[in-house]
Amino acid sequence: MDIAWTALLLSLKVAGLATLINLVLGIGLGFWMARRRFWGREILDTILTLPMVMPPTVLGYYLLVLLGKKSWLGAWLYQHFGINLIFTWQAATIAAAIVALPLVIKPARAAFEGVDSQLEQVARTMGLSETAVFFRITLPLAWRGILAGVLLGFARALGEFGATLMVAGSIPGKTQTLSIAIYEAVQAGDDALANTMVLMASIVCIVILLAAGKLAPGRVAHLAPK
Amino acid sequence: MDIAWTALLLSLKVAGLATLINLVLGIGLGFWMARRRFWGREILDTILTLPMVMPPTVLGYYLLVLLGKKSWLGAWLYQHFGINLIFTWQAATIAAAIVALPLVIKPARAAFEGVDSQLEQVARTMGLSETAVFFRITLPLAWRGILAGVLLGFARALGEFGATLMVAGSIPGKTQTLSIAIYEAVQAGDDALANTMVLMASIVCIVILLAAGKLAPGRVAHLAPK
Amino acid sequence: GELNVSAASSLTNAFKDIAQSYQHQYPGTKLQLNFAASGALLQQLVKGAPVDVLATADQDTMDAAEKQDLILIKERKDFVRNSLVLIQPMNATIKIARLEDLQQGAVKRIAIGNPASVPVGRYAQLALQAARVLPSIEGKLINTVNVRQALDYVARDEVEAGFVYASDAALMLDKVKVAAQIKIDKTITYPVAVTKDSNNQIEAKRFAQFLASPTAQAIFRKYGFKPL
Amino acid sequence: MEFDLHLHKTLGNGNKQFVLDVRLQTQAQRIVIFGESGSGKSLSLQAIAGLIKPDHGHIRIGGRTLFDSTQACFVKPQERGFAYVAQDYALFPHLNVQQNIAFGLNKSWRNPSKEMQNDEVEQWLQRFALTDLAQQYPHQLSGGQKQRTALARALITQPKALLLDEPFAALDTGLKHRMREELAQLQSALAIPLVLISHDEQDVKQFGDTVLHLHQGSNHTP
Amino acid sequence: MEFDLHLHKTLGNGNKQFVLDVRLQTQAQRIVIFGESGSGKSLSLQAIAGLIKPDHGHIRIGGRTLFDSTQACFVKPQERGFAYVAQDYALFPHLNVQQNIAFGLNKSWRNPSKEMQNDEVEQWLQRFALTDLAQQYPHQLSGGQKQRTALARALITQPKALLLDEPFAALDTGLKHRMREELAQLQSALAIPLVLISHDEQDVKQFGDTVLHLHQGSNHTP
Ligand SMILES: Nc1ncnc2c1ncn2[C@@H]1O[C@H](COP(=O)(O)OP(=O)(O)OP(=O)(O)O)[C@@H](O)[C@H]1O
Ligand SMILES: Nc1ncnc2c1ncn2[C@@H]1O[C@H](COP(=O)(O)OP(=O)(O)OP(=O)(O)O)[C@@H](O)[C@H]1O
Ligand code: MOO
Ligand SMILES: [Mg+2]
Ligand SMILES: [Mg+2]
Repeated sequence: MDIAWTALLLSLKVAGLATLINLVLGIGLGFWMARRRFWGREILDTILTLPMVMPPTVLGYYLLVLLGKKSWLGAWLYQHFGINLIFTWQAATIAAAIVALPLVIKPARAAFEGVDSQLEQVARTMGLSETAVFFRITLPLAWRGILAGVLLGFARALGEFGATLMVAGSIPGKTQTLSIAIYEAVQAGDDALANTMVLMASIVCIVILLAAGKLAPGRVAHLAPK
Repeated sequence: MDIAWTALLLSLKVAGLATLINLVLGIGLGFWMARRRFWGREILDTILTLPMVMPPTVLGYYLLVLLGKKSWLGAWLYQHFGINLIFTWQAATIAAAIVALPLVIKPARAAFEGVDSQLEQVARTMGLSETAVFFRITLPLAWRGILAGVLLGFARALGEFGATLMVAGSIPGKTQTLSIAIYEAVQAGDDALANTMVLMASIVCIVILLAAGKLAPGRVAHLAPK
Repeated sequence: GELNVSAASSLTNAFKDIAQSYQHQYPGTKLQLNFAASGALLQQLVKGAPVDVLATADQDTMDAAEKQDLILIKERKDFVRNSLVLIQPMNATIKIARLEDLQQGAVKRIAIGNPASVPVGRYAQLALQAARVLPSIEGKLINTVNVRQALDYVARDEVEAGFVYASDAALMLDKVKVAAQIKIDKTITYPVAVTKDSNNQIEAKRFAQFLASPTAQAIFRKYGFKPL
Repeated sequence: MEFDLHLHKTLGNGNKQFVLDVRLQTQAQRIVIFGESGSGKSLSLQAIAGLIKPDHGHIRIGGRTLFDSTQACFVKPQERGFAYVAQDYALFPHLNVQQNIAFGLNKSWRNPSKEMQNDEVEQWLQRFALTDLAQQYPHQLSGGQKQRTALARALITQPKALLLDEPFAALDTGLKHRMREELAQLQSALAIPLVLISHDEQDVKQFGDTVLHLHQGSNHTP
Repeated sequence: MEFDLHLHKTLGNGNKQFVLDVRLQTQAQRIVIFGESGSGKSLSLQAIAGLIKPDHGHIRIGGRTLFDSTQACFVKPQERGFAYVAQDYALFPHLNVQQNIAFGLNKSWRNPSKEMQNDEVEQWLQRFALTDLAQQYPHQLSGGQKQRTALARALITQPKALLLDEPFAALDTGLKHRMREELAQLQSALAIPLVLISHDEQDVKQFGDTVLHLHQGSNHTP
């Protein structure tokens, strides 16, 4: 069971950090695609969805190609900073973030597009900078839709194992996330351990999602039956 | 390359059908959770997210437990209808649908919650039944958000392989989807074939997503800079 | 110091035990075990993963590593043997004793690792070819991506028979029974090697040698492997 | 009795509450609700339309009981058959002007098509000077154009009663006059009950057979 | 010259176009824009506020050039410092009344807090009879209450000019009168330009030092 706890903590660290990254990237890219009209916008949107279409293991393989010491990026990192990402929890985080990113961008974009631009305009007439308008009007009004995506992304990051296994390996206490531990338990025929860990993951996920759900405002009532 | 084409067609059939199922289920459940207040609603919402948290392989393992000949469901299906789902493309469809369902429900719920209830009220005063109100007001106004989720779900279904592999096996021409074929090519070290198939999957996905994106109305302009 | 050991998934249980004994004997060393399919391990190594010791489930993968100049050829050696078995669900009534028995009509599905990527599937294919039954049962074969998936199908009664290693069958003796030991021309041996890039080659060698020690071999036997 | 109303409803929570308590019995077919801002005019109209359900009381119009708390009777808005125009118009943003106007003509599961042709709709477009705008969407309309669209959308349905929340507030004097005439004609042709909310003396004069004067949620001193 | 305007803008696509073409030069500080529904009043005001950019022409107010197509000059709405009240109020739905009113007081990245205390806000709440409603959200307000909130939100910012789109349309006669006085006082105290859209003769009388009379997008025969 010690394995399970260690793996759970690692999973939370990895998924949490990946979600944080995706929160920033997803909101940024989602907003950008909602507001800027540029050539190839829809194509870019679609390409950003592609990580979903690939089997995670295959994605992991490409990541390995990208981050490994034999790639120019990996080589550069290694030469200048002595960093080798393969077999580190940082690599697991990158994998989880990439896999979950589409889940955050698409709903975020849809949410931003749903914000009434007149409200932003009025805020502008009051002398607010674009950044202030974003944080005081756009983001709060789009928040419900964004949060839905972020929570999905968190769940996905927590469950990710195909790509993670490839780039981070499965080193107990170092890169063995809960998902990988569950997978290995199933592979090793240890159903009891696997079930326990699945239950653990589920409970943790439920608790976190429920808590995070409280961050969304309720439905605006308008004329809802009183 | 024949393998690839057969696998692609199968993948499209499986992912398409799974998406159709999820469209109905996702819209239904999303609407229900957006509009009915009942005890445990948030908990149910969270539980419906759980398929995302489990490694797909593990989910497939549970599905096998559920659908296999040894389970009561599997046994019942077999005795009464002579149906054995395991190793069929129908099983692959079920797996893909379950894996992608959370991606459809959550954004759909958020979208339904964003619809101004006053508009529905006004439609009711004009004598429209609840169903008519749903199809003429609620659904069109929520459509953008729903579509975002459905497209994500389609991509996920297309990319699914962990759970599918477990319940449907990898029988060329019968249950070997493109994702599984890609995975096997990578495993077998046949990078050229794998890359070709990844490219194929990506192009098909891009084309389908772009086409489907046209189904979404543009942003309502309001006072957008003219 | 730290030692990164990449080992094939089928070695998972045995290597975890062995690692403990090893660290008990050499307290100065911290072993980091990384398990995955042999093919995945190779890919990681090729792309520059910091691996000191590589242990695969088949010779082909190790050959590929050797060809790409990733390992010290001198330090490559086999350390344990496995055998191929044909298994049936525990309570199966169909009688299967030889490969030819797979041709009977009652046998509808046979689980086998995908020969393209799974070593155990390649061995099984060789055996079927040698017995000249392959063409007549080809339609019954269910390809799996690893040996565990084949084992699982048999354990769940979804297939009538399956090919696995003796060490895998030993994990589930309450759900599967061994119908036949399958003899093949090749011996199924597991090779281990020290990598070229290892910056801890002395300890890596010591661990590779430890696998041949009586302590390690006893553990392997416990998990259904055979001595060389 | 044409109108027999007793509406009681408490709104809001904790620190700030609003109590609506309206009683009215009249033979008149045309009522104007009058009163200062926030006195409960719109809420009363929504209650009559069936959009909010009073805590207790009753609503009887033209002899038909639409709500009665003692009999646990509540007729749903879809069955009341009333034309309701909201103070903020509530146009359907995904439908253009003529689709909005034609909305209530069919009760099926499908919206009228963008390029629909319908004589009745044409007539209303003309009557309310909207013909040129038939293809425009709500966000492309001026305030007064929105209001006229909302009015046409409600009136076209051949309703059993007209419930209009300040329907002329956004119109210029000329239009206001013209629309008022249109409404008066329609009402007398159909001979149906009319409830109109207005701040305009002219409306009170023209339609106020009975004036319901609200003050802080009530038309009587409790 | 207090106002020197030349606004030209074509809206809409293909089949139906609306052409706005307004010219005005006046020394007066207070203008009322008057005209039938759909004549381009709101569009003109939005152009002055900087929310839409004319295709060509210029906007000069109080000697300051805000837009000039010949010089490619366009001052952004945030830099104009004008108070703008939209015809449909455009209240922020996620903020309560006092947060809405306090909105423009700070330009930081954070909204005022729900339970904020601010003397200036208190004053405006009182002046516009909104004190009791300070904690309510826009969807819990009556039409007139929304309008007053929008007005207070705009006026509190100590603007360089007032741009008001039918700011009294939803108010009853009493309130209308009171608010009109408040506005007149404020305007003369600050001595800033005022542009008011109204259909009300009374407004024209009180604020119409110059009346800009629009007809089909224009105030002159081309
Ligand atoms: N959901 C709600 N919660 C609390 N109070 C509410 C709610 N909805 C309306 N009110 C209050 O009820 C009162 C009456 O509102 P109503 O809309 O009926 O006013 P009105 O008479 O139509 O005014 P106006 O002429 O300004 O439109 C207002 O004071 C308003 O603040
Ligand atoms: N985005 C748009 N596309 C096309 N036409 C538009 C658009 N926005 C406004 N219009 C048209 O421009 C004209 C002027 O609109 P504006 O809102 O300025 O009218 P207004 O004078 O304020 O009328 P009201 O008194 O009814 O508010 C209207 O005919 C309207 O249909
Ligand atoms: O131990 Mo393996 O490489 O999964 O056959
Ligand atoms: Mg009202
Ligand atoms: Mg206007």
